Amino acid sequence: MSLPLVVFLPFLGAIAAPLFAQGGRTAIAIASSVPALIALAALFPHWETLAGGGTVLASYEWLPALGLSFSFRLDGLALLFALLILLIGLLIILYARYYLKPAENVGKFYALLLCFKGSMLGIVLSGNLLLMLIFWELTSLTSFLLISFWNHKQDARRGARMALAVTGGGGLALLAGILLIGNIVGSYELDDVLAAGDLIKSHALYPVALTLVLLGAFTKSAQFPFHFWLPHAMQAPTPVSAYLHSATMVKAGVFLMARLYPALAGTEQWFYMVSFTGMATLLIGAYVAMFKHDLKGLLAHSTVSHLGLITLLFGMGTKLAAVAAVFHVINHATFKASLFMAAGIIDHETGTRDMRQINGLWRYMPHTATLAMVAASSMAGVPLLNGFLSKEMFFAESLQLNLPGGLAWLPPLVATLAGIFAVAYSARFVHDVFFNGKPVNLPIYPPHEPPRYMKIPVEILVFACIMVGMFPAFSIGPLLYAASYATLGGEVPDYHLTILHGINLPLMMSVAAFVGGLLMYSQRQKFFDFHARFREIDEKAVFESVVSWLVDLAHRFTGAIENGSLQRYAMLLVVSVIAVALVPLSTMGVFVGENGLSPVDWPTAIAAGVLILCAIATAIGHRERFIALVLLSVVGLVVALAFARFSAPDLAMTQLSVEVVTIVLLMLALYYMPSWTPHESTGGRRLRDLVLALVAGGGMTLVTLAMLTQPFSSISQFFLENSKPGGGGTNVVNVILVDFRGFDTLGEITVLAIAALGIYAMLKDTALTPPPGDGQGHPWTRDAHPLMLKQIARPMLPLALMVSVYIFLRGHNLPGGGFIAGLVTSVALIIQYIASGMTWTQDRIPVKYHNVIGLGLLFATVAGAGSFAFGYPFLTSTFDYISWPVVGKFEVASALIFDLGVYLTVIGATLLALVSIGRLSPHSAIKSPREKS
Amino acid sequence: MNPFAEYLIAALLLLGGAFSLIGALGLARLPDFFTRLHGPTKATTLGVGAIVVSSVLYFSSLGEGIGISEILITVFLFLTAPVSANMLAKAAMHIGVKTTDDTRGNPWEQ
Amino acid sequence: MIITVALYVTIAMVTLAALLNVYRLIKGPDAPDRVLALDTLYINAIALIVLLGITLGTRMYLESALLIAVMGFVGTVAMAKYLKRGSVIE
Amino acid sequence: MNHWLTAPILIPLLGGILQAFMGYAPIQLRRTLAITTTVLILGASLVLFSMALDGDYRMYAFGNWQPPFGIVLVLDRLAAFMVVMTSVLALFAHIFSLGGSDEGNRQFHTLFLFQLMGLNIAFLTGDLFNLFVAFEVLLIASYGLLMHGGGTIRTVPGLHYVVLNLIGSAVFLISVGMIYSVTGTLNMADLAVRVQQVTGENLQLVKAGGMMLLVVFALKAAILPLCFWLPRAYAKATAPVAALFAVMTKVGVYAILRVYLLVFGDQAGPLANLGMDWLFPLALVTMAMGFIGALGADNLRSLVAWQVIISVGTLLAPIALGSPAGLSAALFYMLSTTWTVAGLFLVASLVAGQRGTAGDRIVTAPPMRNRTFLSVLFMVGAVAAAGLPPLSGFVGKILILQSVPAGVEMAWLWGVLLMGSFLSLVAYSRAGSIVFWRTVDGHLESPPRLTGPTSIAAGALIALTLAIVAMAGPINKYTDATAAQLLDHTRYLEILETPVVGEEN
Amino acid sequence: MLDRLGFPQPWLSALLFVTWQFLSEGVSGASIVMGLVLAMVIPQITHGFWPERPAFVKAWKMPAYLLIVLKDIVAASFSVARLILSPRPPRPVFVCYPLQLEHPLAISILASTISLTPGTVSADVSDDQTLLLIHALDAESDQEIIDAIHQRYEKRLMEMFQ
Amino acid sequence: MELIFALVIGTLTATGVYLLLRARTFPVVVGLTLLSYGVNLFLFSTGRLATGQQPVLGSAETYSDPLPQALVLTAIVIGFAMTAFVVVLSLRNLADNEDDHVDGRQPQPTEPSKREREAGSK
Ligand code: NA
Ligand code: NA
Repeated sequence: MSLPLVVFLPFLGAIAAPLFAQGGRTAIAIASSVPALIALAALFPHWETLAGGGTVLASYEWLPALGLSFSFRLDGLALLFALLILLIGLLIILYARYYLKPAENVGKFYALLLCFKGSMLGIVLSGNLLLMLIFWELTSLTSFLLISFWNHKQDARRGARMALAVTGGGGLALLAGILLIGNIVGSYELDDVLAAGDLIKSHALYPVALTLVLLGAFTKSAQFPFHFWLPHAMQAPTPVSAYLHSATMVKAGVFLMARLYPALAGTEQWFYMVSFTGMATLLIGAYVAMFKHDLKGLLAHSTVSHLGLITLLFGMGTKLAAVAAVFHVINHATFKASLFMAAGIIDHETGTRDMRQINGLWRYMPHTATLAMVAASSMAGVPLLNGFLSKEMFFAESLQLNLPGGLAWLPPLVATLAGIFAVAYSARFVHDVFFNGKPVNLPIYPPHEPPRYMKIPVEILVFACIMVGMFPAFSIGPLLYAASYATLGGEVPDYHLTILHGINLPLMMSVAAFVGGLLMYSQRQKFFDFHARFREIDEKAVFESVVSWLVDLAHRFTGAIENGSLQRYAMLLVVSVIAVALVPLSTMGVFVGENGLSPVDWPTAIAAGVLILCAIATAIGHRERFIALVLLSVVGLVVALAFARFSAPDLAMTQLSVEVVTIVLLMLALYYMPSWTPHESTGGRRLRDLVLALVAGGGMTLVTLAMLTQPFSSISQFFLENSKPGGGGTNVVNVILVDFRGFDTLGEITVLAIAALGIYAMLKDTALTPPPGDGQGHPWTRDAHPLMLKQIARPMLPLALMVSVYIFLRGHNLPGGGFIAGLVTSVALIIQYIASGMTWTQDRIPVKYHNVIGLGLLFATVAGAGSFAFGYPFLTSTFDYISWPVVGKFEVASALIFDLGVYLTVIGATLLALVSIGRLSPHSAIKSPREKS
Repeated sequence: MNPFAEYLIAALLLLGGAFSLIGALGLARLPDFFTRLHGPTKATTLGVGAIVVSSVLYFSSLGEGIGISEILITVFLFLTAPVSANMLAKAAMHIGVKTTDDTRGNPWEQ
Repeated sequence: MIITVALYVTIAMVTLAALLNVYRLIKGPDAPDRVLALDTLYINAIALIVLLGITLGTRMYLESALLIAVMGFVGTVAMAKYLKRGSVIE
Repeated sequence: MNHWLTAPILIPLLGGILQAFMGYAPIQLRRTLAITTTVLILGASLVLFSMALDGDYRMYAFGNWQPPFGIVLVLDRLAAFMVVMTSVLALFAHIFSLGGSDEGNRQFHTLFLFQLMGLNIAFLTGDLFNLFVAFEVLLIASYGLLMHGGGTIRTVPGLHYVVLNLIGSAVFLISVGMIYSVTGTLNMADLAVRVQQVTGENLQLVKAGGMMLLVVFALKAAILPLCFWLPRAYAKATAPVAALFAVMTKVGVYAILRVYLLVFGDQAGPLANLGMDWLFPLALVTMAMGFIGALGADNLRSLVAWQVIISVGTLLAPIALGSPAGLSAALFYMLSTTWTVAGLFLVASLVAGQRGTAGDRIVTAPPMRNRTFLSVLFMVGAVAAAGLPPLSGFVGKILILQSVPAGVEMAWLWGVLLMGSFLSLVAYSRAGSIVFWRTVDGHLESPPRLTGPTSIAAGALIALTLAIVAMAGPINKYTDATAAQLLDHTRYLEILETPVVGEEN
Repeated sequence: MLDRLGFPQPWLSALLFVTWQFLSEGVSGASIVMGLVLAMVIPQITHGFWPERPAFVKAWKMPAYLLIVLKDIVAASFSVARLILSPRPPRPVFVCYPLQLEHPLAISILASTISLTPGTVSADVSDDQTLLLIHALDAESDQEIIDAIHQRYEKRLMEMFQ
Repeated sequence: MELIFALVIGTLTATGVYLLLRARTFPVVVGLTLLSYGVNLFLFSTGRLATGQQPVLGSAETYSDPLPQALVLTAIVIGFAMTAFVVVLSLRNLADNEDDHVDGRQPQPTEPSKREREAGSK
């Protein structure tokens, strides 16, 4: 229980901390310390187990399918890192209390800091690789927010994004690597993975997995060539730099190498990839650090260099080197965190971090200066300080490295060179800041010592540097042992934590480094001049321009493809359909099936010819829009005739009535549209479209031919047999519509209703200016309502209504039905609108079409739901034959009520749609009465 | 079937077909829009009337009861054909469709 | 028998009539000519449907013809009104 | 017969009818009734969900006609999953609309409810032609919703959306016709049986029909090269509409799952796994296009719209591979991405509302009034959408990555998905930092406030990603079971033998 | 009285009743009941569409008029057919016919009649409803047409509508 | 006969597709209509061609397949609704963009309208 507690308490704290923001910085700092204190207390009891190389486990199921569990695992290595995170974290909290200004969003800062802390603890305490990855990416995210804490600064935003891109991207690689490892091992549990080192290393995918994991580690730990993000992350407030970029987050990559050391290390690939990366990073970081005028920039590059050192140590692959690496992790964390804090104090007190301005601070803040000088000495590797010890171990290990090809001299040389640079930049940090004349143009002058408590964290860390440096075995021995044991996954080689191992080669290297470093610093101007000959690359600007370039490229690429051309999208759709259909169709041998062709019936053939002629004429003459519509009407008419010719009276009637309404609709619309379509597409484009059209048409011809000539049997026999006994009607099509497949019809009238309501809504606020006359220059006539039309339309109404009743009532048994009847009624009313106008007609129709639609749908639904009462499913119909005197025997069918719903919906929808368009007319007096919403 | 009815039906059918054809001929070959308007309004309408009547007779003589509902077709046609003609004539006058040179009098414009 | 012959001849005549109407419809020259041709085609369609019914000996298709008679002219009226007035419903 | 199956269809139908009647009632009353309807739909969905848990198929025969003759609804785990996912999303989108985006025209709630009806029919129906009708219902409602809100910016994308879908509908009908012309049936279970018996030239007809149907579903799902209608249409839609639309592409995915696993599944002989070899590479290309589009987006809503396309590709890749683990992973991911993307649409619109003329464009603007709240929502949503830990998108992504067996497909899928994730990371961090952080001095005159409904809805949808993570275990168990059920098509066929009322012995 | 019984337009009701009997398959109890219902309901619904009651004074004269028209239609068709088939070009003419009828419905009936009968089509009615523009396919003189129309149709209609 | 019917469907598809690919809303609408005629005829013919076999019980000796007819009826109605909608949508497009061009002109700058801003933020 205590392990998850350690990880999750900071997150709880992050939620709670901002609540204390009202109480001021002190309150919130205290509140923020609580999780760490509890965590420390919770870890303490495990020390006995860990010191002996044991591990503590706590596991809870989460997502077994994924192999993801809430698995926590504490061993020496985890403990070491947890302590670093918790203890330095506490110091940072204290430090930040004074660093931040009261006006800043302190609550957010502490919340983020705690989130980060929790994530970091999560990484080190995870017993499951996937869980670790989750925390890993969380540190990327929280550090993104912390770096950009001052997000009004452009540099902060850019630095943050760069850090996120690099570390988050590396995290994705790590994810892939971990998944591969999980694939190989069959588990993500750390225990299993660590035990399966041989399996992993002998697997074919090991190089891939290793590369991916190392990509994750290298990006996080700012290894060359991914190191560039770290210096720019220094835009963060100093407590963040001190915490994340010296002690914790950047160590996550190193931690990962240590953690997976037993599983991945010990192969040639590991050796070459890790050690050479480390070597390059070590040198480059150290070299650049020398030339940074920014105090934090210097520290950042030095951090890069030290991370390279640790990486190099892990890469060497010897057990002693690994121990040295772990040791240096501790040492670097202590001296670098204190240096960052010192830098923050200086920044805080002088208002700048530029070493060309900051000079001679010894006079103003001797206390701080002393602390910083001790820490810097440790960084330089001065004896009696902790940095010296691990550096000596490093030098010693570098001598052990037997590179093939006579390159054995390379590691010691690199180590010494890096040592020289380290001494030089440490010297610069001390001399250039605290001595070297007088301050130049400090924004805050005179600087003085910071608040007392701001120095305490630095003091504690510096004290640790000294303690470890002077009494290593006593102060850090047990912890280092436990951590090393855990790292190596077994016995730790003999090593001796003493101040001095006697006069040996490593010591000589140290001496050389000191002499060389001091010499270099004294001759710094020459080096600066030399360095100044190279143009300095601003990685942030490069990153930013790369991103902009990428974004721009993506934008242009997208814009070129997704260019807003309906025709292109339609073309793609047509091409897709043709492509997928052609593949199977092209394998068909013959397109005339077993049944063969039936003899030609000449009148039908001529009608077909008329249709084909008019369709083609429509396509050719589509620019003359009115003519196109006339031709289109002929096509529609012939289609209706075809339905009649081939045994579908209901369809013929439906097609005819729809045709009429469609013509009116198109005429209504054409009024507002240009009467002529201009020439726009190029000849090539027309040719392309023609080819597509011909292929599509040819394909459909062949498909139809193949289909029509194949024998066929369908489920329809059932409908023919059950229409009368089961559905109570002899018009099978109608019975299918209102009964067998009544649910389709319900959907269909819903579509109609929605379309009408949508049209109404869409046109409500639309204003269209119609042309003043037709395309040929004739102004419109004033005669809106011709006398004859008006007079003849009126007697048409009752007659047409009667016809519609007739067609409605017979529908169940003979061709007809609600839909057609509805259209007849609609057309009868439309004639009135055309003949006598909106106002006149609307006055005489006392209903709202919305309500007619609603009523229609309601009738259909209620008719369908009536069967619920009898325990039958929705739309179960019932019918009976009733005998009344005089009237005689007649049929009553519930399906008729359903059909009535269809009838009403059709009327409401058709009229609502047409009237909505009619209302657009500037002559229309009806301007949507109560329409102001 | 009664031979008289048979002849009558056949005659009506042929009459109807002939009128439809003549109406169409008129539409095809008369010189201007207004003269062409006469074909469909009269000949074609009557042609359909004749065919419909023959249909009535045919189904009645088959003993399927008196199917007079077809008569409604003719009624509606007679009701609507003049309106169509009127509307089209008005449209043609509005547009200023050319009349044949032989035409006396002028279409007016309101 | 005589009816069958008459029927075929009639169908041929009406079909020919329809073809002539299509000729006028495509030829024009003016919009009212085309609409007139379309209107006439509709009336031919009534004839054809009735003739189909007689040929097949069924009355199932008569209502299709009736529908054209009731509604067919609406298209003509709408087109004619568009030609001279622009707005069909106002 | 269990009438509950009709509830997710009839409730919105009746609610929609009521709204159609109430066009002129006070808005408060209309809102109350509309939201009540949506809550009832959610309730009904949960009932269906609880019924589906036992892994049985439930059949509902409309008109009490024995399948394959009448239209049936079929409830299984997948259908229940889709219905619940949609209802939850709909509820929050609907709540959001109460913040004022339902004004503007009186048909909003009607269309919204009808859209839900169409969606639920699509998820529940067991009939191929009825699926067409369902598509039309939900499409026509979506057309209306897309045009909701006035202004001219939606017209052109709306027109594209409508026309392409109309072509799609035509192709749908042709495909159904081709399949019917050989098999003579429309019921999906019956089709599955009859497709196995197709031989000779007919085989090619069915194959062509099946492939064309796949194109239709691909159009709905927005797979490359049929995805270009989506970004602008979604980006321009009113917020709650765009949010609801997050589920529209999933209908295409659902249809592919349903039809191609059942009718053209492993058992379909020469027609087995029809089209799946096309689907996998297309899914990858779609994903890649989505990542590129997202990177190049110049406003937040476009970014999210491209995220929709990314999700579609991500979903279809494992579906095309067809392993049980892949299907399960896809379903898990679908749940996560649908809700997240919907939430992001809402957030983007709230952001747009507070930045004056800059809207949601990724440019500098004066600071927002509710910057912290909105930026947190955006960040959480972005993390979930980009598939970063610890949110649900990450879990879904890992499930998908894990589901692919080692091989060429794995290399491709991993490569595209992980590289793409990197691009989305860059895209989201860039967009977020510019929109939320890069501000200029100045204030909007009378900066608009957030309202309760909008904040709650956006917050809740985004928060759902956390809920999914917390419930990842049970959800994954459910999707595993769903995948298993989907692949066991013989059980589905038993609905053909289920007796109708009055014929149970 | 019929008005109070629910037949505001008795002639229309009668027409509808008869028409229904035509539509029904034979006259039966059911068709009579239904016909009565429709004859009552439909005029009620369409009532509002006649703002001015048609001044049908002598409606019983209508059938006779219709018979005449029918006869003329047949004759007209033959004469038009002859004209169409003859090689001689027609002599079309536009004639302004001075209307004596005043009722719009009566004018419309007249115009329809003219369109359906020998060689004439009603092209337009003047705004003030005093002139009817007639296009004749083939005519010697204007007055001939005017007189014929007046004698044969307009006088009869005037009787019915005065 | 089958070949002629197939040619009709092919022609309708070809002309429909050609017009769909034009750059204005009007031909697109006409193209959709032609295409839907073709589709309806195709769907109808899946029950095969029959003469005088209308599926009205008692009116013939054998009956053609009624199911495709019912499906086509549904398709016609839905097609009508869709046509109406797309016609009105092109009117809206005309109102908003002043012409009916739909082929890839960049849309107007996306200045949100006042109402949208309010709707988005309420
Ligand atoms: Na149509
Ligand atoms: Na125009």
